[in-house]
Amino acid sequence: MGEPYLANGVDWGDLVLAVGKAVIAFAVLLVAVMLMVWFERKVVGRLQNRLGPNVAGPFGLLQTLADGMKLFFKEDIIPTRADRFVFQLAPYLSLIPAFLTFAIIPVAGDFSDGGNGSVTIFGRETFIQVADLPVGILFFLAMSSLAVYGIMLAGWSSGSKYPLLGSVRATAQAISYEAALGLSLAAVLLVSGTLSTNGIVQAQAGEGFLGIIPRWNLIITGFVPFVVFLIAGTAELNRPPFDLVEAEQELVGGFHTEYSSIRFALFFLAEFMNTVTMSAIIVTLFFGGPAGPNLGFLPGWLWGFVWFFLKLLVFLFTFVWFRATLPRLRYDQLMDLGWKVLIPVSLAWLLVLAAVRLVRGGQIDLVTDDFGNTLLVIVACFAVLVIGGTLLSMAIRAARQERLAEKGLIAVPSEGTRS
Amino acid sequence: MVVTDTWYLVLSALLFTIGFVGLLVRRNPLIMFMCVELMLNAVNITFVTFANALDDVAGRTAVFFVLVVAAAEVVVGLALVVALMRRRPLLSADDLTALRG
Amino acid sequence: MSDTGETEQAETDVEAETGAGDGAEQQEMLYGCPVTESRGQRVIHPSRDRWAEVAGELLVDGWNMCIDVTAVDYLTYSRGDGAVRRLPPGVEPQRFEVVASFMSHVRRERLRARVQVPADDPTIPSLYAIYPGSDYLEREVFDLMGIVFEGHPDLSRILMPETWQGHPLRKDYAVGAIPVQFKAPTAQ
Amino acid sequence: MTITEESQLDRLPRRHAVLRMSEVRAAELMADEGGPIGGENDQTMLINMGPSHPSTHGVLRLMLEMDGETVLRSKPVVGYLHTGMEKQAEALTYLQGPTNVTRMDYAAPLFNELVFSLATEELIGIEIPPRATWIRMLMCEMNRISSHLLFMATNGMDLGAVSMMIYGWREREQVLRFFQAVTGLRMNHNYIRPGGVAADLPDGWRDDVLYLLDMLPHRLEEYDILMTGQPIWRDRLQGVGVITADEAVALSATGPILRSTGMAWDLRRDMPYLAYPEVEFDVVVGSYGDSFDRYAIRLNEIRESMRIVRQCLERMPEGDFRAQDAKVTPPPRSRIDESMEALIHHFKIFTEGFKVPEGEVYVAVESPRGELGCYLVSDGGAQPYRMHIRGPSFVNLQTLPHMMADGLLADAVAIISSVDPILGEVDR
Amino acid sequence: MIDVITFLITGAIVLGGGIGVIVLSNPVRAALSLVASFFGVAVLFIMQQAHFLAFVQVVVYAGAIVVLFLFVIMLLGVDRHEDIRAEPLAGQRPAAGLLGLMVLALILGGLFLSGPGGDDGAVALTGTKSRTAPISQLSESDSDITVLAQDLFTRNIVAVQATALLLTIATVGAVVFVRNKGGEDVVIDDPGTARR
Amino acid sequence: MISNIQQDGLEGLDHNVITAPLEKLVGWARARSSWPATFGLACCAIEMMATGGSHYDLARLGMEVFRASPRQADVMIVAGRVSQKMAPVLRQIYDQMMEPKWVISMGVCASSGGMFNNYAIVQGVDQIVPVDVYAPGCPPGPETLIHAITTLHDNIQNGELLRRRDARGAGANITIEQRDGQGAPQLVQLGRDR
Repeated sequence: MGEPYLANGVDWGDLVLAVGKAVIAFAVLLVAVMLMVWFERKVVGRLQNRLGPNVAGPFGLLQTLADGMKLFFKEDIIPTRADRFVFQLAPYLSLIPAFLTFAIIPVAGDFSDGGNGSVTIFGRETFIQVADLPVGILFFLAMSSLAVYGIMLAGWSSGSKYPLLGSVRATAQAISYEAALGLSLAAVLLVSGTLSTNGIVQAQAGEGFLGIIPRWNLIITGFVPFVVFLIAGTAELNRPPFDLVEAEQELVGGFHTEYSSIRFALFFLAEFMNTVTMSAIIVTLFFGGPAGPNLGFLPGWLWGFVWFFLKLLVFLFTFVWFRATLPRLRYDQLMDLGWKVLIPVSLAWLLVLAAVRLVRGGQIDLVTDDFGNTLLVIVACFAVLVIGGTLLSMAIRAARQERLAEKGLIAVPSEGTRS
Repeated sequence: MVVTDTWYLVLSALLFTIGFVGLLVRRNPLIMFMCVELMLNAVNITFVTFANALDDVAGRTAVFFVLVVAAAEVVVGLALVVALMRRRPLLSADDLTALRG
Repeated sequence: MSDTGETEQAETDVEAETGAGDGAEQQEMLYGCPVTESRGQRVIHPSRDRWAEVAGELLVDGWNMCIDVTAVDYLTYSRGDGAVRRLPPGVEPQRFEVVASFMSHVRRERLRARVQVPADDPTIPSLYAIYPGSDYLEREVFDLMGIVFEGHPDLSRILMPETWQGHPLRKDYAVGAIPVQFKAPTAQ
Repeated sequence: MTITEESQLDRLPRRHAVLRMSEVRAAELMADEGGPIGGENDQTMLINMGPSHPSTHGVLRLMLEMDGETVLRSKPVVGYLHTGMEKQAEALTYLQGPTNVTRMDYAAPLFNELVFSLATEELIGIEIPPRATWIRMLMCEMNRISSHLLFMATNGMDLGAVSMMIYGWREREQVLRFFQAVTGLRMNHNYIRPGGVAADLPDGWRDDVLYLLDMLPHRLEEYDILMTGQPIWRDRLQGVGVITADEAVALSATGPILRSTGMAWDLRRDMPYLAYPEVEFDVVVGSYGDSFDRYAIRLNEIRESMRIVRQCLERMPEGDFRAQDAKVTPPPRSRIDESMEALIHHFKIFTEGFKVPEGEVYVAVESPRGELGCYLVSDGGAQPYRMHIRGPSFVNLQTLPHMMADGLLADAVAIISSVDPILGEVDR
Repeated sequence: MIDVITFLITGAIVLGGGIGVIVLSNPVRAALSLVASFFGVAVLFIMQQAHFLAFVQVVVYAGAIVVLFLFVIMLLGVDRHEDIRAEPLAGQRPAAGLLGLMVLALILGGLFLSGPGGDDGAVALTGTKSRTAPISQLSESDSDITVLAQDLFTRNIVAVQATALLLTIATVGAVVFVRNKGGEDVVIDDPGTARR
Repeated sequence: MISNIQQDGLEGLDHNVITAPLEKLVGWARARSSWPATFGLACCAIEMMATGGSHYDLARLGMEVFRASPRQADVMIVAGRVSQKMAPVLRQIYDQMMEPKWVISMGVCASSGGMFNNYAIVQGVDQIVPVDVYAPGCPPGPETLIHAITTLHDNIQNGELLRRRDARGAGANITIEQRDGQGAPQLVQLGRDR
């Protein structure tokens, strides 16, 4: 795998192609973010029986543009207590990882009939993505772990209390959910056998089960990693119900309280860019990315884009839906969810998948029957997991009791005095 | 001019020295930890360089282990620092003697 | 809002307990204080010295909630029509009057207490130690009427700015048309 | 229940949670950035929440002493909306009084007018006709519905359920349209006045009420789906801001806060006014005294209010909508065109007002937030000599430090929300 | 030529970051400088075709370790500037510098003056002498992950498990250490066990 | 030219073929994206929030983005009576807002003190901050508020407001009368020389 055009040396044409792809991707992403903001405000509006923006441009389409321009021409300030250098650096630290992650996402290409999604431009075979790194998924993990720096440093450098609380929350949240994210991702890697995003899409492209059910990782990995990834991904994005970092009711604006003007716009942009990228990653990992049937009358690679876009839209809507529906979690509940639920579950599921894979590969041979083998291993796995889970929850309960006893307030609901 | 293994090794030696000097000079336990990480990184560069030079993946395997051990070390170390600083807000490595029984 | 028969029943019980009638002749007494009726509501008139003591008795007797504490400035009461304050005999009218309302949830009754506070020494014992619920109410009275509650843990202005001068609800404080007072934010 | 204790202070195990510190001192400490604020624990910091903070319901300000995310001690600072209404009332006639007080608890303006009118009527000693009583009851229960809907909206908002905000307003808007049809105004109606109400119910009011009664139950079921049954919602509210009955009584808390602790105390039932003894309704009571109970109580009180409204609808008597007492009541509009005497009478009532016999009285009603009391002193003139309002929000705010102690910052927001203070009433 | 330029720039970042750590007085800035240094090291890894290690370096060091540093710094509120001019021990700095120079000389001398060594260490650790996985067979565009994984899970499987055990013990130890029971100190729990 | 921009923002430019359309564009953007600060005080705040509800929907005008942090807000809607205690806070929040910024005085209490001409209430918020649009009513209904907002938007788009404000010396030049026991009279100077 890897970029085909890199195989035989680099010349100017390759350079132009690479730069061109980057520029186009940046432009597309910016427009996508603009539309995403509009989409979010419109959809939230509809979910709340409102109209949403409709004055700026047709259907309010230019609302984001107006917001951006307004912010660009607004007065800027750096608080006197702020750490000037870091304060100015933080928005870019937040934006750049958001953009870079998009580079590894295959956005189009014909994957039907065993195609590898490549197209030919200037006589060069290439994928429709900025770069197909051999370790693309690791790149995604690296970038998402860097994204927290922007938020953290923004909060710290503002030099006031609410932003600082926001950044402490951001740090804890990022550390906690990175693990769950990685573990659920590992399940995908296990079944795909590659770290390249293009390879992952290719692995999901072929003939489906029973003819109609697609070979998506969603089904192959058995839903659980997807659910974990979705939750952990939402938490990584700091979107509701995990938006504690900027919880308006608690922390005014959280980490960006002191930011105004263009620097605030950059945070705003990064947040929505992250949302788009995260949706794209989910689509790539679990829903086959641009892979889909080629229905003719359009070029094959364009069909890839159509499928990709439709799938993307579903997840963008999901994130907006979360925002409109769910109350915010509390800090400790967030931590509990991450450490006591998501990480154990995704770890356990990963072990089950690995065991099943070993059986399939014939490396565990308990009974002669192949099906019987699989069943046996699965049953054994579940037995172990149930025991493990029970022990874990008992431990958690015991710890909580102890902690409450320590504080001297074992929660006994007061009966009250009825008159 | 070509970048040879020697370049990497010299760089690594310099980085190690910086970490070493920092460890001796600074009194803030957090910064001292950071210096230890610098030294570990210097060693990592050496490992990778030798892995390439000797055409053996064992060097890279070693880097992997160093990474993991560094993570473990930081977890324990920072726990120590937190426990210490809660008792006494800052901020010198000399205060670590407080941990004696 | 008239009291029911049940109320009168309770009242006689209370009198029986406290053994009323060591003060003025014909004067109904409750907890050692003269008691009057006002629009069908019972009002007791403790003296300022006995205020804390009476409040303690009230709590013991089941008046379990201090609903309200307020004060009236009777400086200009007899304006125009020459109205007279109706106070039971033995109660010396003063400029200020602290009015507290108590409630008994069990008896479903209210009781009001009016304490006379002189103008030259506007102090009165605080109820905080007995009824902690009177905390803010007493602060409000202090803020707006300038009556000092002795023993209150945090007697400070509550509604007006801390640096405000004067007590607005006093009758010698003009109601309005005050030039706008404005201080620029000192530190930003 | 016989209580023989000598001080209710002992009932407050968390009374150390009240921050006793002057604003000036706090400002000094806060200026010293992140500095320790003294005491045995120097890890804490002082945070200022408000007076312009999204979750403080207007202009409440809280000084919080925090250890990381945990609230240790706190002090509500009020007065940022102090309007001087009690002073203002001394300059206004009794007929103008409701105009003044209605701007107090702006989420439930009719209750303010009601309590002032009841106090005035008690002083004058007039009876008001049954239709006026029932209209008052109808309007007040409607107002209770709209006020609780407002609570639903803000409570949802404070916990991050942004859509709930809009849904709450959506339903409230329908109630406001009914108010507008009856009183001419969406808020601050000045509708209930001494002697009755300002105007009779308009034609077609039954249809409007029926529409509301039909619409609301479905919407309340939607709330149940969106919030009551939602696990995150329950996690956020259950066991948060617990207060016991003893504490609530000691702190003079009333209304849903008191009821959430299990004390079934509702002035409408226990010290009835208007025609409440004649209608059937239940007092909703909680059992744990936590924020969830307060939420659930308010949600179900909407349902109880709808029951009362339905009974008002069925039993609304015919007759006058204000007392036919020439002293208090202005002549009807039609008579003014015909009779010079009526014109003069009208003029006099609205300029000079009517005189009220001297005396003093305390009247209380059950507002959506608790016991709303009015202490009225008359010296026989046309203006009150002294008017004092006992605002339930004001007194209920005292419970905040006790409920917030040892909770997280997010809990503090949920607790403020569950107390549902209206700052106009707190500061008056 | 391109790789020389890249190396020089990266080397400058690595060393500059390292120097930043020891001269910047503000811990947060020192941590940022540390991140820069780590990034440089990651780029060096990429230059040596160790892609997997490069990204793991970023994820583990920049994404976890330094974040943890910053978290502790913010949590403890020790982000004030430290006075680095004051010297706790007289003559400590020159001594340290001298010692540093000696260490540098020692390393460089060891590197350039010593002859080729044997495989004894690896033999002692793994009991295997032969090279299992030559790097040179990897193609340019492929990741080194396969060969690394093979080496890890065959020759070094005992070491992997020992490391896993170490990590577990470290985590448990940290939690136990930070949770002091019944003390009068504030409980600042590990991020995983937020207090209630 | 640069100094002009630094002093007066975009309005200080000598307009030519290029900058004039640019200013129009910026005016358009500002009018369509004026985010309000959450600054509810009293009864009017309830109506302000009701205006955000589904019946009236401020979002149509791009204004559902109520910013809690004054740094990011453009319009301060002073909704309700301003007490003497609140006045310095209000002024501080106004100062924390970034230029260009606008103020809507919502309701009679904010505009003139309304029926509360007494010791506690500031008789008109324009004594503290420069007000651009006054919305009458007690409280003004959502329709009135929307009318006030669209009026403001028109003025923003035409750039009139800043010009007018400049002519008046950037806002409320008010001398504060001395009250017994209070400090010396102060001149409240608004403007860009902060």
